Amino acid sequence: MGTTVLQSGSDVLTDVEGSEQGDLRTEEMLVNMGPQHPATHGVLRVVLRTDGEMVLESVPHIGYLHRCAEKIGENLQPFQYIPYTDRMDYLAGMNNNQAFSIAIEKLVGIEVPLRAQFIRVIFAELNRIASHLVAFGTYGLDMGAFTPFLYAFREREMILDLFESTCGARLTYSYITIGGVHDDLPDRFLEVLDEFLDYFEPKIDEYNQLLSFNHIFVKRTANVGVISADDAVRWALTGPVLRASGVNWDLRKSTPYEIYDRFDFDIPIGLPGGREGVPRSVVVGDSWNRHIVKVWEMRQSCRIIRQAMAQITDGPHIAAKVKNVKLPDDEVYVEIENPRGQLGFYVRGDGSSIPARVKVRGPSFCNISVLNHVGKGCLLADIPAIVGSIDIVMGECDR
Amino acid sequence: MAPEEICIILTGEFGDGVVDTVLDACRPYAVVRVDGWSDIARFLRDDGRMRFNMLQCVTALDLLEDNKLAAVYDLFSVPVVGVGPCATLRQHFAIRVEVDRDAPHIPSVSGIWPAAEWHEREAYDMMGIVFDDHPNLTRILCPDDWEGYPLRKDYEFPLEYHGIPATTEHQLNSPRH
Amino acid sequence: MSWIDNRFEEGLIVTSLDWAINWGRTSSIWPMTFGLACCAIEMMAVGASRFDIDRFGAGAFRATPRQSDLMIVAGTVTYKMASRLKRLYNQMPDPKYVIAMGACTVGGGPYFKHGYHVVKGVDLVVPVDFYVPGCPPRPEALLEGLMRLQDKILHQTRAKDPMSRVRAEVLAK
Amino acid sequence: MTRMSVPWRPGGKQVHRGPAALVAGIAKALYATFAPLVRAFPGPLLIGAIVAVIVGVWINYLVFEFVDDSLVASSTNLAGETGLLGGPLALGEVRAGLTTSGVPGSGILCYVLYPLQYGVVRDVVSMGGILGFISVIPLYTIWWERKVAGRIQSRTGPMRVGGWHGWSQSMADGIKLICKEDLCPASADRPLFKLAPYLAFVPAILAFFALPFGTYWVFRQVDVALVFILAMLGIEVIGVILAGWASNNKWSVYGAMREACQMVSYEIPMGMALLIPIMVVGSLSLTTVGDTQSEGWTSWIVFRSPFTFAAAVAYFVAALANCKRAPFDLPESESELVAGFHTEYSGFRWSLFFFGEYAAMFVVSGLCVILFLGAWYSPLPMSLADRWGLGDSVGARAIKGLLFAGPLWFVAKCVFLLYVQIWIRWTLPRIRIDQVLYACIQVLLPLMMVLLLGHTLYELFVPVHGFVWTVFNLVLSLIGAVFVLGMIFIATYGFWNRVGLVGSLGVETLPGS
Repeated sequence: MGTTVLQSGSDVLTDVEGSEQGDLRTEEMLVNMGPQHPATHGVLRVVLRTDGEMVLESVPHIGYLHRCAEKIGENLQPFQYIPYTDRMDYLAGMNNNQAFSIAIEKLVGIEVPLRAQFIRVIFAELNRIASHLVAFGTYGLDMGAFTPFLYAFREREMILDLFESTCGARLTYSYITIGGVHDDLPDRFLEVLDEFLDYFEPKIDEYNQLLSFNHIFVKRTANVGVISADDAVRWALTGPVLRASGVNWDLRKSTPYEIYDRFDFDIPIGLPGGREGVPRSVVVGDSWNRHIVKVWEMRQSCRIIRQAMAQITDGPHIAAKVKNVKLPDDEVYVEIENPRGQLGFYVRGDGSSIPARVKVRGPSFCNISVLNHVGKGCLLADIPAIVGSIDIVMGECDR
Repeated sequence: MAPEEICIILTGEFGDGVVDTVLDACRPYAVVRVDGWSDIARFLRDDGRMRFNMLQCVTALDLLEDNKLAAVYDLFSVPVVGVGPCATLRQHFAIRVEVDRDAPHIPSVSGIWPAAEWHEREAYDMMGIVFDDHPNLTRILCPDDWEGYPLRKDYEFPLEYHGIPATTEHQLNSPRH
Repeated sequence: MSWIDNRFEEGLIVTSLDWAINWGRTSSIWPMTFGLACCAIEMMAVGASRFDIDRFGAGAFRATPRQSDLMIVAGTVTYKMASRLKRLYNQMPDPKYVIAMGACTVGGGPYFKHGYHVVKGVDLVVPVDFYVPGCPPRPEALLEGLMRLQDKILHQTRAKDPMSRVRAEVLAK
Repeated sequence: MTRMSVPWRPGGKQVHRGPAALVAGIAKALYATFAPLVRAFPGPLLIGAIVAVIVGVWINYLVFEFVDDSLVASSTNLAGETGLLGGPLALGEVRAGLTTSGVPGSGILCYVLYPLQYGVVRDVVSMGGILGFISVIPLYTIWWERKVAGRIQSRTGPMRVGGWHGWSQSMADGIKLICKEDLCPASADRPLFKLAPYLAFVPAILAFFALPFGTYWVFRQVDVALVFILAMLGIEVIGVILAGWASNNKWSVYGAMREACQMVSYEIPMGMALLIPIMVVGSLSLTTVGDTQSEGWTSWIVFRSPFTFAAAVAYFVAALANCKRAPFDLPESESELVAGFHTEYSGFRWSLFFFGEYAAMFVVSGLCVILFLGAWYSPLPMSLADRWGLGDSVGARAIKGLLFAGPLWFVAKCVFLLYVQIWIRWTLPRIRIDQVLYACIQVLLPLMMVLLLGHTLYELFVPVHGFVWTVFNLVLSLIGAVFVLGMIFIATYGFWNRVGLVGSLGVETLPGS
């Protein structure tokens, strides 16, 4: 940011080295991208060592949004902690609520009613769509196309309307709670949802035409920041980043939680170029694949929602009163498939109603750690392309 | 493979290296000795029956009553085409390493799972566990000049940081933790 | 202080000048893209199609503090970020305004008690013109904050040391 | 809405004495009269102002033509008293000249025309015109860009400022920017930092001095106008590089270096593209080039041969790159370089960069219009005017000026090209720097060489108005017409269906509403 370039705060910057190349002497430069920079999606700070436009090293620095979520988890009862999970991955609050609720339910042993599970699936998938829409739009923004961002937000507003009609909040829902969901669906909810899906599904193709298959966009993202499947697993990348590298791993399929085994859906994975309409310059694991996997996932989410709408049953929406529930002296580690990857909650009880330890495994935290490994030798303009395609949310990265 | 079998294999291979196995928990785990942890980690990753190729999470625990710190490693094996001969297992297991609170040193596994690098930095930042042979063991979330390890149970909240007050009168009057 | 402020004696010309300049400043408040956390998403929503802050002439989000008039601190300020925030504020040219958006920036919000790393209100770091509470505030609330800010700007004057008159009046009483 | 009460603004009346009371009274009366009018009818007033400008421009056009035509005629009638414009004609002689041309109202008109025979007066008048035009064009292009962007993005854009569709938005921005603090970073190179915006802004204005808006509508009739304008556009890059260097900011240096690479490489294909129409006409004078395209839209140079058609497209691409418009906006790309070369600039100095950029946009569009798109001539052929029997009377001139030729047509075409630039900007992603240079050096430059050679051979071997020539001409003209009509159709369709495009699902259909 601006003149914060050489300002290092508490972080130590190494000296700039010069290198002799024939007659022309070039100097390497340390450039500080962030923590306030339009391309860093919040407050990520990347220290770049550049040689002209070439990036030799890109070291991510995080922690500018460290909000002590784990400390708070050790001081509050689980049901009080639900609102804080919203604020971790603030683009996918429903999924975060769901992960924490499942962890506590598993620890305590609460059976969730079937209707609540259906509602959870519907809302988790809707939020996945909303989150991917933001990722889609902001990725266009990173690439210099402003308009897709606003289209994505326009559609997202419709999903937020649905959320609002159900739980009253636009962003931080605290709707999915321990033992079920907080309220039952409002009247006519499913009709409006159906209308929305009818409206939204054709839009996916439209946006692909506008952005994803745009020639310039493909040129900018294809073969940029390639992560091999081996690397992806070794760095514990999850979610669309892992799947774009060609690894068919989605917790909804591989170890189904809730009732995901009842639905029929595909897992989009990264494809090499030249096949199935994929542009020729694309390789598995590049930024374009990371982008398009999210787009296809929106379609699969629509499929899941439609099936859930068809199968939903009547019944109670919450199991029982869960306030002041005693947590056993035990520990649990639960992961679910968040829009950005696998969100894990480690909860350890000690017999009281307040957990002894809550640990959050944020997918963004692991995903962004690979940046330096990937970003070596790319151009300066590729750094936004890589960071944007990894699609981080600093809230859960720093927690 | 079931957790019981993993534990049997581990105790068979390492004997004393495995201190304890907890199988009746919500999520079974084995407690291993600190000095044997590197070998066990390499075995868990490379052995054909294990293939834990993905380190998902490193959780640092503060066991104040035992005067110990612990690190819990959550391991997954993810089927990847092309990594090793039979990377088709899908299993989940956890390893717990306990160290003395006064000299918390654990060998780093970032050479075995690169993903551990940041997790270990976070554990160092939050809980003060020192991971030996870590390439860059610095604070990751808090600023470099932060004092104390926030997630320890006996952590004292700072009263100010670089001139910015961290408390208000209201907060001073009400107990923390 | 901008070059034109605090220069003239109060009078007819200054009053007309005030009207024109205040109108200009009111109608073109360019915010800085300073999204920190959850509220940043709502700030983006304010810029997007449905709420469209551009209607008020405030839609030109500038990435550099040098060209912006308004810093919407949207999200939790942490100690690690506080020095950067102050620096960015100092880099903005006068006249500059700050809107504290969301509970965290108003006073620590949900992180007040156990947030060892959270600044308990952005007004401990930079001066704040308007507080928009909410967690996060709805876009309408931010628009309301913007309109309050416009009201405030409309009542500014270029006249020399406006407080001296008030002081004299207070002393007379 | 409750207004804040501010203590230091006294609620009581201000007392003025003596002359001040008179001035204050007049000002208050004027304000009381006009403020309600402006508030009540902002739209009609704006439209009225635009109409007034058009009428004024048109009258001005007539006046200039009369001075040239009538005075030249009268001065030769008067036995070559003195030269064309330097010659001091007496008032009576002007009146006599006007009367012989049969102008109504020559008694009053001669007082208007009399000073115009002096070169200085004419220069001052046209200088005022040009400066006014230059300040109005960026202001309204910016406002228009925000409105078009809003429409493309299914929102409204500025709505509040000034009342009707935020028409005074840019003026408010301008006032605010002028009153902002004039910041110069402590570590910047002060003199260069302050000089740079002017170096970027002034050349763009200078280019207007040689840019003809009509046959008589040019400040200085430069024989090498094209070269002059290209040179002026080339100077702009120095200002940008200085700005990047003097700011002492790494992002600024990146922006400046990118700008330098981009400008230096794209000037070559741009210049080569402009050589082709020059080759057709055989003159570097823009007025001459423009006047050869008077016979309707099929006579426009762009439709002359496949090579000129391709050259026009290539020129437009190169021009986009030359004035840093998306998708070539790398020097100021927001998502990579924060704000590029103007990262450290604020207030008025920054607005100079902006003015320069929009003025340059207009100049490159103007060059495109003059050299390819029929300059100031309408799609109707000028010979039609003769066939309709339009003479030289005032009414006939008026019809000619509106229907066949005139600065209004020139400005309209430029505005259309500006619209295309805006449209592209809000649709396409940005290109990477290596791709920008690749596109120039590996694609555009060889292409231009082929086009240049091809067009030379085409002119040599294909007989003008022969069969092949005519077929190509007609086909290309049709393509052009379909393209333009299609764009107009899309824009109109989007406008009429602007409500429908937002989507069917509204808040009112939600449960609980």
